[in-house]
Amino acid sequence: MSQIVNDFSVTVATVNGSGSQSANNILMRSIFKMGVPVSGKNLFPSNIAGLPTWFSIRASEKGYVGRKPSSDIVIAMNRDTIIEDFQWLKPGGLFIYNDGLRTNPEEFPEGVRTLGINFNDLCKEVTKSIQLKKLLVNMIYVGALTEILQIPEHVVAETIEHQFKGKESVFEINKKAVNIGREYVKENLSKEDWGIKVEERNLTRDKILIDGNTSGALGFVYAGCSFASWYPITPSSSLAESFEDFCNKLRVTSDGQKQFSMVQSEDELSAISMVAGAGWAGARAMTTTSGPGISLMAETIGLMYFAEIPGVIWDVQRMGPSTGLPTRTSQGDVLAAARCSHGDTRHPVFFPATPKECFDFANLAFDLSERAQTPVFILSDLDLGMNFWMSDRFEYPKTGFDRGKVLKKEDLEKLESFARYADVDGDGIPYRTLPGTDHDLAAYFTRGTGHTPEAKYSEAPDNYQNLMNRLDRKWETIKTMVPSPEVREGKDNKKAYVYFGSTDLVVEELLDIMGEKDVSVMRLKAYPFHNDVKEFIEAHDEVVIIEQNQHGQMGELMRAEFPSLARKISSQTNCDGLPLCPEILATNLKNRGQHVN
Amino acid sequence: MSQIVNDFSVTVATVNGSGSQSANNILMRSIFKMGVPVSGKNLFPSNIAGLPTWFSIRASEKGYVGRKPSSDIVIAMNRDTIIEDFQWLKPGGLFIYNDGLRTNPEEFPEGVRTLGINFNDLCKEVTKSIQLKKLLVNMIYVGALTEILQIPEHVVAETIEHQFKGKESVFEINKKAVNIGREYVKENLSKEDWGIKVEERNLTRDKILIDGNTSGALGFVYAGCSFASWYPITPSSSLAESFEDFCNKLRVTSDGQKQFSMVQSEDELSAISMVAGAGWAGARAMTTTSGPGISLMAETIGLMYFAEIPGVIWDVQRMGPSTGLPTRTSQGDVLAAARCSHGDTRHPVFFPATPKECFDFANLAFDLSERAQTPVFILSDLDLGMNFWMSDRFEYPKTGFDRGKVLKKEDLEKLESFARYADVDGDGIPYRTLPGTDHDLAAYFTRGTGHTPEAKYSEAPDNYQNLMNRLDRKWETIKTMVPSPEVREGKDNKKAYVYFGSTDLVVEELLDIMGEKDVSVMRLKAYPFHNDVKEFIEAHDEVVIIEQNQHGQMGELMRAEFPSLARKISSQTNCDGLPLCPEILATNLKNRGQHVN
Amino acid sequence: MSTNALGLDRKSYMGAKSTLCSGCGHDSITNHIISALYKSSIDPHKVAKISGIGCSSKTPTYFLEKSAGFNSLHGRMAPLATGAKMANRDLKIIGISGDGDSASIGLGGFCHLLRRNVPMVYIVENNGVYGLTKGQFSATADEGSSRKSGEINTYSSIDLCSLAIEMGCGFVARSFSGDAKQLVPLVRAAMEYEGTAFIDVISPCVTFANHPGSTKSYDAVKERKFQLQSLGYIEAKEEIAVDYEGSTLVELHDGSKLALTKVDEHSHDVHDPQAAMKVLIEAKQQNEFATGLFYFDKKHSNLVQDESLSVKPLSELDESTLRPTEEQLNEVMAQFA
Amino acid sequence: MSTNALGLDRKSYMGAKSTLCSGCGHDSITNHIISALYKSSIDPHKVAKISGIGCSSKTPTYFLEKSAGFNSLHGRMAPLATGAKMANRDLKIIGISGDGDSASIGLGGFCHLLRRNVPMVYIVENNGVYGLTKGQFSATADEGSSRKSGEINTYSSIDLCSLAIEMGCGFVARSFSGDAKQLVPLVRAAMEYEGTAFIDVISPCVTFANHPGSTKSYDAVKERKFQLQSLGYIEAKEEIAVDYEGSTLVELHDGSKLALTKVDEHSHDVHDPQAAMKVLIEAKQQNEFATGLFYFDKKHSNLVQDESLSVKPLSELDESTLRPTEEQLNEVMAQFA
Ligand SMILES: Cc1ncc(C[n+]2csc(CCOP(=O)(O)OP(=O)(O)O)c2C)c(N)n1
Ligand SMILES: Cc1ncc(C[n+]2csc(CCOP(=O)(O)OP(=O)(O)O)c2C)c(N)n1
Ligand code: SF4
Ligand code: SF4
Ligand SMILES: [Mg+2]
Ligand SMILES: [Mg+2]
Repeated sequence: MSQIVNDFSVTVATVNGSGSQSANNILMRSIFKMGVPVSGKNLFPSNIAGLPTWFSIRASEKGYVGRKPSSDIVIAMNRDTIIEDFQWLKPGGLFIYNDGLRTNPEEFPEGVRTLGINFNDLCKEVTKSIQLKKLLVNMIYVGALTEILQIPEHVVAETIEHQFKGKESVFEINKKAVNIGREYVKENLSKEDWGIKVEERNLTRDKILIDGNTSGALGFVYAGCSFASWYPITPSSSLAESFEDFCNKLRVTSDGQKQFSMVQSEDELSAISMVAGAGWAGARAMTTTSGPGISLMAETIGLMYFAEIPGVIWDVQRMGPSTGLPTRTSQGDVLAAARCSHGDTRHPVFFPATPKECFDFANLAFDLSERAQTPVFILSDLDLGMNFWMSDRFEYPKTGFDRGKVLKKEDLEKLESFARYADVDGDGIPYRTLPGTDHDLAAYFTRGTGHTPEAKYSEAPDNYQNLMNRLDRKWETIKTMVPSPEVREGKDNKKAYVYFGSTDLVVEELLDIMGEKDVSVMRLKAYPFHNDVKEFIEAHDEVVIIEQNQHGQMGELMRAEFPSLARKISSQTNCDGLPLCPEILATNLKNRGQHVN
Repeated sequence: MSQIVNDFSVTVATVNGSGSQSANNILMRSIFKMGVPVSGKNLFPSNIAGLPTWFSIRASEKGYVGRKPSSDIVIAMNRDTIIEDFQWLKPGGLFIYNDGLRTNPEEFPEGVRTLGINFNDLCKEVTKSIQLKKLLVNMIYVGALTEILQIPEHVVAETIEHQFKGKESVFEINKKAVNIGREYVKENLSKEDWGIKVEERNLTRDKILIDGNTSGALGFVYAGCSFASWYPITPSSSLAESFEDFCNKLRVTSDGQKQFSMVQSEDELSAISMVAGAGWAGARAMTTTSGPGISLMAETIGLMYFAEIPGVIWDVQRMGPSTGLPTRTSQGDVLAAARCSHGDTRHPVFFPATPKECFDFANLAFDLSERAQTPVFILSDLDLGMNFWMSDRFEYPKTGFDRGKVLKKEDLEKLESFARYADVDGDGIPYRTLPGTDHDLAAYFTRGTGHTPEAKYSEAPDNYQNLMNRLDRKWETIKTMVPSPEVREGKDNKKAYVYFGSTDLVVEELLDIMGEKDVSVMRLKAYPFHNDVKEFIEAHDEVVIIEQNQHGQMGELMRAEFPSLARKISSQTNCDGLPLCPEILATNLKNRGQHVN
Repeated sequence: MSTNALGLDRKSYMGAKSTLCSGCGHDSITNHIISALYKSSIDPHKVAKISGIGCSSKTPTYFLEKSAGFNSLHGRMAPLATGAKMANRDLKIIGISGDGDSASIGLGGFCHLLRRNVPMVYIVENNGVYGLTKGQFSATADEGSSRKSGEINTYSSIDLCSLAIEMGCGFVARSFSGDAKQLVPLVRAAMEYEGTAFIDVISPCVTFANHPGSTKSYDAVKERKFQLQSLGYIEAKEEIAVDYEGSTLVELHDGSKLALTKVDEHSHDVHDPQAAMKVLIEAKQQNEFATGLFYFDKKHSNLVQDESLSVKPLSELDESTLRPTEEQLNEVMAQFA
Repeated sequence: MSTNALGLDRKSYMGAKSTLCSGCGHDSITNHIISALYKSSIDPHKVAKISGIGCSSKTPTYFLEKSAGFNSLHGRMAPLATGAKMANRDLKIIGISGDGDSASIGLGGFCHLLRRNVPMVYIVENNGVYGLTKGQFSATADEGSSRKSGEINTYSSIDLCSLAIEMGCGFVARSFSGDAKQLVPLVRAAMEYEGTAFIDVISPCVTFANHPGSTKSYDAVKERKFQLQSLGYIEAKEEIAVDYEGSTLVELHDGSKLALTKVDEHSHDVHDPQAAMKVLIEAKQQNEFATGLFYFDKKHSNLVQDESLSVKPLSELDESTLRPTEEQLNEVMAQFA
């Protein structure tokens, strides 16, 4: 068979709680260290231990990172799914299985290249500790695979040392396990059968391998976020937890004072209410959550909108409705975020597409939130947030914080009066003071009820209508402040694709597959829509929005916003919980009839 | 001056907590008893006592009930607002004020006909009790007014007896107060100054005078609702409370067993969760609330959608966002209801327009909710819910309950298997069993997570996509089950007005004022949109939706749903908390530029 | 094959295979619930299992396959169960929750359900952590205890039993997932109590809270646990064995009894809320787990009684009962004419 | 015109005109808060008033016009105040809530704030009803008490003071809106307490709960109320008057003291939670209102301390502090390379 170089995927089928994560990381990072672009996806169940989990690693010189429908190599470590796991294998692929699991090769499909390895037996050579065995068994398949892929021993060794930095004691035993795996393959698999290899390249220099949640967490640190309250929920918990970790490293004074505060709240209602309190009092405050949390936060988010309090809500989307699939990805909270709460509310929403944007948007979101004095959402998703992506290194922010229109004591001293909700500048955005400001003019009364420009309670009809109109004026201002879309004009104006968020990660490959590299595409970065969005749609005859939800939520927002263009706008949706697969998406787009959603 | 007959409005300016409500009722009902259509609106503050309140009564032979920008007679009982209250008076109108309040007539605007009455002095003739005086003072203005309007004494007397039925002891004292008012007017106001009168007609026979909340409550009783859980919130509390009152009269067995259950919950999250529990267990269950409650219920409503549990949520809308104006009307929860919760959820919504529809829709909503196994919203508003409207008498429901696809023990005995979420009939609606069903096939496991047709937990992608697609199929079925819109085709296809809910109460007058009686109009009764809605829009060039909210929420839903028609659809919004005023609305519609919302 | 009074074998009370971590305390509780219901010959068709969200809340799938079940929302078991019970008063409701589910997000619902005294069994499978989201502290984690990561809990912990007494609950007990002898009779008694019967079951999370710093690990529980009474369940028809001489007998609604036999020096009056509180406060101060029945109050009226609820379940009332007559409608109409 | 140590007159501590019913207990509490803060010479600029929704929650508009205020959402005062305090630890937070606001919809937030011991004053203006929505029962309505309409409350009532002790609160008191002598020193002491100081103030609703069936009417309170101690507040610099000989002195953070002088036969150790609970349970059993300071615990660490929070308020930290350096970013990047 022909040799595949730097373009393949491997799936490891195992059970969760088996400690395979660090082995998979080492595998992935070893490829990365070879200078070859790589990405990793974990498909895991919503429980803690013992159920099937699949980790897929894709290496691609072109930098493609989309999910592959099948893999070149499958490593089957889970007895319960071993037959089912053949479905992950590409025709002609190699199926490595743990034959220490009382498997019966006679049940295997015919004509498939298989390699049984008795990992359990091999592991006995490495250690006697049952605890350690459970972990090291995984390092043996790392060895087997890196041997097949012809990744030099020293690269794997370096990766191990990187991975276990600070735990020098485990270096040797891990290396030993790897080598046992390598030896086994050398002895038991004929070279011709390998077929796939990693060749050194120079494509990962200055890149990092990171997940979106860690990136967002770091972004919040550099965005000056100093207060966070959160309630644990998959797949967002790791964002909050790594924010705390980063702060503990980067935001503690030498005498131990923490320049941040983090409260694990009793529920999401309290989490967002603490954020509102902290934002009101002048801290950059955020919360992390997922769909169910957004539903629970709706009332307080409405208050923040109406009382004009900044705060950022990071939603790592998972499959809805309801509890849905906590460990599956989705873009199903677009409407829930943009229209969160009753009455006439609407909110800016950012759609980061890459780890780098996770980092950058944390900062942009706070700038917008404090400038516009309104809650701002960031919608990531499980795929972007919890999986591993190659990314450019994050850049140190070029601009300082925009803390918006805050009047300090010194400012008040120059004023004769202060009206909290007056539209002094005509942009719909009023000035605010912070509680604790040492000046008689500073104090005002915040409320979620009708209020005059002077922040007094009022039921007067004109006053209310004026207030609502000013908030609309502010909305118009916000449109000028959100990032413009990323546009690539195609060869003609007939068709265009629009997408947002993590879908970006598959678009290049998608267009390649479809042979439509010259079609116009636009990536939305934020809602409300920048004026360029409208212009782009105006310029094209038909616009298809690629969405990872059921009802074409972005399409709904767009049609509502652009009535005269609505007939052009439809959505191609996908709602099965899996990260988008470019091949499948391409087929769906081709087969697309008049199904307008 | 010319004589006005049966077409006028009166505004009583007072403070809340002053007990004027029953006086105003008697005034209103006396006109009604004269056979003249009448309506009453209370404009009250969000506190309990001591702040300005205005009650306006409108009599109209044409049956017009919209808010008038000004009144023919103003009765000013509130010292604090007496000057301001002149603004309620029509040019040429009569201003009656309490001159026992240390008012200074020199501050009054010039050229206005005024009549000072020292109500406090007059009241001394009626009673010595301070408590009673506070109430009876109001009966004196009833006397004054009924005299001016030439409503015969016996009519007022009968109304008093109707009002205080069961409290015979207070008949006489009230009548006495009324007569003192009548006498005073006779002696102090020259006949020529009266100018306005009520003449007997036959236009209220078979009609009732009722508010929407009471009507909805009665509707729920006749709809067989047997469980309600609610958390008090203006303006919905009276619906829950009168439901309980009616049940205590109509649903208690002779030995005192209550055939209903009513739990005042600790918050809205619990209220809707109790409804979900009761709906799951097989009762017709409902909750009443207003905007903030909808926000708080979002998570459970998503669960009900996804786990397919019936239940009805009655939202008496008030001004949002946030706490907004608790005592002002709005249609601002259209989107919050239709798209309540995260993930891809959507819900049927009814828009009752009259007290009669409040009664009827309670029943329709339960039929739909149980048939489709999904939560259903009813969106009333403060104007419809708490103000007094003339209505046709409610008709006894012609059809029995539709309890939907419920399999009982007997049904199960004929089956070999039961799959809770299987689409047996192809309409997207599965069969359910109730907990407690005495059969081995009956039990299934309900959850808000991904599930197979057999109600087992599943993360399988195909299964999830199939489930979402079935729910969409169900949505299509629902479209065939909602009431069709009320359509009146106009003379041409150029322009059409669309409206919903309590706006209906002003449309006839609006068209009259605009001279557009022959324009096409369509009243929406429910979401999702019935197919006739689409046809109507297709048939017209321009469609203006009249909405009592800020962002044109119904327009948003419609443009999202009908992309090819979206460019025709725009909204004329009003968002100041007051009930619609046909005059003002007419002007706004005429002045309407290209403002597309 | 042995069967119970209904002719059902123990298997009829089992459910799907557990997907919890092996060794999880919750699985033991599942087992004891199965034993209790089997022994008490409870008709599975009449039971409804309701839970919130969490590892603990998953367990209703693992027992009583023949009963209706509802794995609802995080923190909403209590109101959901309230609605279900009022809709069908004949249902025997077993509510299963976790410490996160009941003491954090569901605290309001928990307290208010107890105030109303909704007839049902309410079990919290208490491990001091959020198992399903990977081991963060819950509100029942003891002050000063630590997470696997080393982080120390500085907040006051919530004692669900003293809180339950505070809220007027009339059946308040604590047990341990590993103690079948204690838990099985408690569950059996709870099933016959005419109000909310609350049982807080310490249930170690082997994955996230079984380390030395945890006060709810198997080792910690073994070390710190003591029994207030040894428990025996006496069925209504059963004669009272001589063994129970000197024991306190707590009588339940169906005539069955829970026999409380003195252990060591412990003897508090289970009918005295103040005495129960004292036991709880002292155990806490001495860093011990008191287990057993803390408080029992038979006379307390429950929500079904308070509401004079129809004897026939609301869910079984049909149109002829639920919809008043046309005549009655006309009478109402007349009032508004 | 007399002024306090800051040179401010009493008027400087007042607010807008009340819009509550005349005679409402809440207005009296407003007055006592004004007195307390005036007497204690608290700088209004440093105070933040935070409330939920209800008649009670409206009152922050009626005092301390020069302080920032926030009439937030029904039941969310607690978390909002937590966030505000952590963002600016220099703020002296006065939280005002109602019994509906804290014992019903906000119960979870109330309990968890106490567990965390957020430094602030937490006052519940307790009338046993939802005033603003027209008099429905709240969760603090006593079992057996009735509404104006005659309806009887059958649910157990929540005693916020014993609940507060249960939740680990270290300053727990109850008073009556009409009792300036007791409430003013309590509020002054609360302002100097380094943790959550909770005061439950019985505050009759004249419009909906001042009838004979109510147990929180002016008459009922007058009849049933008793004082555990008579209270005096001694400023830090003040010498301790001879009157206080024999009184218990509770020392506050700034060195000021609350003097507790025995009234009648009452004497419980305010430092003993069990003794405090006993007082509360007994008063409840005897259908009396005990008022005074129930429990005081000075040593308890608070949330600000637990978190080792920056001495400079977070809200005052600027970019140079909040944004780590480029070099640090590069170091982090290297870990992911
Ligand atoms: C509204 C909402 N918030 C958060 C979550 C995430 N979540 C799932 S289980 C859980 C905690 C479970 O803890 P506990 O009740 O103690 O159960 P255990 O797993 O420890 O048995 C959380 C926070 C959720 N499902 N829903
Ligand atoms: C989410 C929400 N639900 C309901 C309401 C309606 N509401 C306003 S105040 C109130 C109760 C207030 O009771 P309490 O806190 O005791 O204050 P009081 O008026 O008695 O002083 C309620 C239910 C609301 N504003 N928000
Ligand atoms: S994580 Fe803990 S609570 Fe959850 S199943 Fe595993 S051991 Fe049990
Ligand atoms: S209704 Fe009651 S609580 Fe509200 S202001 Fe009036 S007296 Fe006070
Ligand atoms: Mg737990
Ligand atoms: Mg109250």
